[in-house]
Amino acid sequence: EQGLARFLELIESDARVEPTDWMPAAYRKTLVRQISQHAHSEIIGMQPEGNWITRAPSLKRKAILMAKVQDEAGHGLYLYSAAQTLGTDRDTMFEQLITGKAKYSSIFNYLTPTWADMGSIGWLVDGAAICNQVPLCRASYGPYGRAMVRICKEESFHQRQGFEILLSLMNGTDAQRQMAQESVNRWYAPALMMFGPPDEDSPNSQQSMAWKIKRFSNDDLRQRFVDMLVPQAEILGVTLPDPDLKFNEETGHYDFGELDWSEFYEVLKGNGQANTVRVAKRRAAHENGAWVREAARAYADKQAAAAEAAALAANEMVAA
Amino acid sequence: EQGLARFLELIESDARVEPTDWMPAAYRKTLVRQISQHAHSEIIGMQPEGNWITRAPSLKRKAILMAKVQDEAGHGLYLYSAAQTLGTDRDTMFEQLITGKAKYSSIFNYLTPTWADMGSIGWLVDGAAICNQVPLCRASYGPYGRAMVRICKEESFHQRQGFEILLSLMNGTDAQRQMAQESVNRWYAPALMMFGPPDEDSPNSQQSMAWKIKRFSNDDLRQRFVDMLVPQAEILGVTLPDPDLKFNEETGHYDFGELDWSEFYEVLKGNGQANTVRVAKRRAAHENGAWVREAARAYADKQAAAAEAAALAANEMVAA
Amino acid sequence: TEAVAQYALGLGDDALILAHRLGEWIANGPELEEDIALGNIGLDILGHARSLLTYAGSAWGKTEDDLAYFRSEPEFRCRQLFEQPIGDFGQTIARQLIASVYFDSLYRALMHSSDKTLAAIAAKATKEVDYHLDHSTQWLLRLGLGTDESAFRMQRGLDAMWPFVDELYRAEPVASGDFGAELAEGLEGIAVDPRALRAEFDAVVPQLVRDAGLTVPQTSAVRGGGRQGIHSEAFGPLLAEMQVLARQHPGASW
Amino acid sequence: TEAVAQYALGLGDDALILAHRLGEWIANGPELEEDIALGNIGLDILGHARSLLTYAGSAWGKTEDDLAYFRSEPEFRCRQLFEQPIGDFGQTIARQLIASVYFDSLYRALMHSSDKTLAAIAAKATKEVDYHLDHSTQWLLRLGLGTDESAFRMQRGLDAMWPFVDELYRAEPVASGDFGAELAEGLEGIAVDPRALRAEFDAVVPQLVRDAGLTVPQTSAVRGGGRQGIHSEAFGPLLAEMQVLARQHPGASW
Repeated sequence: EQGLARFLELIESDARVEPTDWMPAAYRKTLVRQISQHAHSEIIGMQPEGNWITRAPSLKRKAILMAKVQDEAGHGLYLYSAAQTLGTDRDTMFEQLITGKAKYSSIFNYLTPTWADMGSIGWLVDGAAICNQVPLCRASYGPYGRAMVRICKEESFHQRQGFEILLSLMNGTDAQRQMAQESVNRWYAPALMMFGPPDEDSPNSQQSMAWKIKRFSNDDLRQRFVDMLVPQAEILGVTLPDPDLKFNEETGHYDFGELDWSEFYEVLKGNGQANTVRVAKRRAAHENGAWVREAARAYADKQAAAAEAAALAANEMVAA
Repeated sequence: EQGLARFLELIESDARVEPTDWMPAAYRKTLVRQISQHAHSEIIGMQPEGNWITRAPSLKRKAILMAKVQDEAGHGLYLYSAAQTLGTDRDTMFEQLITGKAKYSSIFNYLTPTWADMGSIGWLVDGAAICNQVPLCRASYGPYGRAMVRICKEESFHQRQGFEILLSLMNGTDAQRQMAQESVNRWYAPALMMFGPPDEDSPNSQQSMAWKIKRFSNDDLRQRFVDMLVPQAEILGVTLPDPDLKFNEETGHYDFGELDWSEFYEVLKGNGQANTVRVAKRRAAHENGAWVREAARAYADKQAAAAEAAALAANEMVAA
Repeated sequence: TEAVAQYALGLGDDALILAHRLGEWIANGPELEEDIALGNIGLDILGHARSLLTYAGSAWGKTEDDLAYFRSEPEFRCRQLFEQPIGDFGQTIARQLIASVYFDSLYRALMHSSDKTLAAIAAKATKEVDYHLDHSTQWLLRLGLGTDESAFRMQRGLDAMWPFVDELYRAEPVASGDFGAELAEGLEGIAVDPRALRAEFDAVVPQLVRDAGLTVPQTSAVRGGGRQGIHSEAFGPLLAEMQVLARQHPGASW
Repeated sequence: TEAVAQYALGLGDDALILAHRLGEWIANGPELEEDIALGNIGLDILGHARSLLTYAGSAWGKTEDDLAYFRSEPEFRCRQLFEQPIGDFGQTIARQLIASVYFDSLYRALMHSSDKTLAAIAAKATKEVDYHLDHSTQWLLRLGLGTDESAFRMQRGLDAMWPFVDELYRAEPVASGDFGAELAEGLEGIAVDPRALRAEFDAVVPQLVRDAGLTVPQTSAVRGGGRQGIHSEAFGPLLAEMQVLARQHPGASW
């Protein structure tokens, strides 16, 4: 009971809960689920962009793309570390990912058939991620909040790069402009769905908000995102594919059309463009690398054994 | 002694020596070496052409090229069969190939950087092979001679296809003509060297000719090849890269320039463009396929055991 | 007609891309006999592709090569199963099994097409596909019942290819590009509705898989959309390699 | 000068193609840490490529992208080691070890070039290559001394890459295209003669290989000729993929 009082006090006062603090089992469980899903999303998110590294159309873009995909692997690592402070180890979480038991963001189950998708992912997907994540920097759980600070810094960099890719295309040839518009058409709605179902269909959100893991509702975040997007789309010269999108003088926000939530649930159920393929690819990489990890372990064991033997021998010499 | 007399009589009378006939150990050894080298050459020869199957510039050419490479695998199989009749089994020969102990034709240690090389290999390499092989159809060892009959039929088909590839290129754009000429420049001399070193440097040839395994000397075959080539080059409109090449009214043959035999011996020693790579690639295919072969063996064993058990059970039922 | 040409184009692209993948096995097989077998199967299927693309192109004044080498990724109509990488031998056999069952029922039905050309192409293909089906069935059993490793790999191959089965048996979105639509007008009696073939797959393949001591995969299907020009990630690099030489020499003959 | 530009082009192509191969590991590594490590190494080397190609191109009014995307196969100058497929992790480590030792001695020598630009590029690269060398040395030991399987694979990797070592240490055939020639006129004090670096390789690598419990390969060298535009068979498909998008949009900016 003392623990619970202390926990509620921390939450109340907007202070951080740390790994050594007592916390409710449900709080811990919610966090582990959310952080590991976020980590998995970073790992799986490497694939749709990794798809274009060998075909990037300029060396500068190739370097930026490689660096970005690297960053995602790094984010995955920080987040696994944050989750580990809650008592679930990385191997367990990774196993859940590659056996298809764990969820990750559905957005990465879309394909990237064109180069312009590298722009749309940066601008729309990373953009939505930032709207989601900036409030998470103040998440009540310390290690998570701190990981998010670092991640958000890099994500906003990625969003700018995505914007630049689209801008270059929109300033380019007709074929490039078409490529950009077609890609934005495909990514716009899925990006809006990244904030999750409408508030009335999102029962878990309430508790997360009470615990100050989540700070804003799905619909609030979505609105914030659309408001950010519209002026940027104007700069780019791309059309956002929503005929109902228009500024509402009264609310000061952009109204937008109904989203096709049946699509969202289809992808969530596993019937997206690439669900099975994404997981299978990471699993194949993991399986193909098993001998490497075993070798590293065996070598480390041998080194440790040799060091111990050397220490023993040294002791004996001293004793003799 | 009876065996030797019979053997010499067969050779003398241009009859065939068959597997069950007595034959000198050296005859057997020479044949195994020659036939297995020929088989290996077919197998390794799949690679320089296999290199272009995925990039063949028309579907017709792609089909022809796939069929050709298939034929080469088939030739390898006939020839291994012929060698097996002499008491050396295929696994042993194949093992010698993939461990780099056995030789194969040096010509396949050259690279195929352009599509035109598919033409040059057909026209020049298969052309030289035919000149070499047509006399082998009358080789004194029956299974070898008969294998060669079938092979020669297909090789002459391949040569014509190579000629057609070059002809299309020479009738094409400037870039295509250049590609063809550049390729012929690279393959001409190596093709001439396929007949082996000049007669005075080829001590083993004498014995092979006495045994009627070989029917013509290296230099005779090379001359025959050049005589065949010159008029075909004229039809193609390609220049054969030898300034000394000219018709000799007296001999009725084409004279040609000295070949760079140091190049020949370099490649033979293993220092060609692709020696190590060719063998390594076949070895890798073999190693990667080990599990498949093991599965096939295990399955066949299980099937045989099951059949035996069924037969036993049937017998018992009859007995009961 | 346009609808027939579009229909032939889709079938032709399926065959073209599968044949390309099979060509990647050449000189890489686990034994010489398989270099030959996979090559032969690839050649047969390339033959189907050529007939179908030539027929499709005849409606537009285009050759088989115009269609194979000078279309861009979204203009291709192949279903995604055929684009998947060859993987190991187990994965190749898994795809080949699925593809052969599909082609077998497809071409047997298409033999009765009122379109004479399609019927003739199908009649010829049927005989060849018979052998392909036998080849992959034999290997399914050998690998499934062979060793522990081969069973593991064969299962992994099936798991990898299974998500692409559903797309094969969806309605042909002919011409209109309408996904899941009924057979377009003008194709009654000409085209085969793949939905009608699904029962045969379900009757045959799961039982084969069980006979081989393996498990019928339970993975969900990918969305597909190959007939609408939506392709999987392995397809771009495949196309780059396949078309590179032809595109460097536009208008050339070979 | 032309000679300096040709020299920079050769070095730049080596780095460009190796970086491309390393990029193929992304999202395929045996663990996340290696996805990151191989990616970082690839990024460093891509950085070297960009500096060198930009410098080479400045002599001809060309950008790094003109050089990377709009040359054909025989116009590339990379040595063949860098073109080889990534293979498994053992093969990648084998190449990376050989490459890092080579780059390490090359860039340390090139720091003293009288050409200020080359010296500056080399000075920056040296620090990065230090880390690359450490990475591959550590893995050589881990794999060589780890398990039976890892020792087998590491040895196979070394066997596969060893034939390409010799070419690295042959004279640069600058400008003239003369194979095995002396350093071309105009490059004394500017370029590094790779032949002078061979002793270091021989002093370092065979010992490392033995320390890892492995055998120094005895295979003969391939003839090479990358600097003359002669490339190995893996290079054509690599180039097709690398250039496909850029070539579809000639003149476009990205």
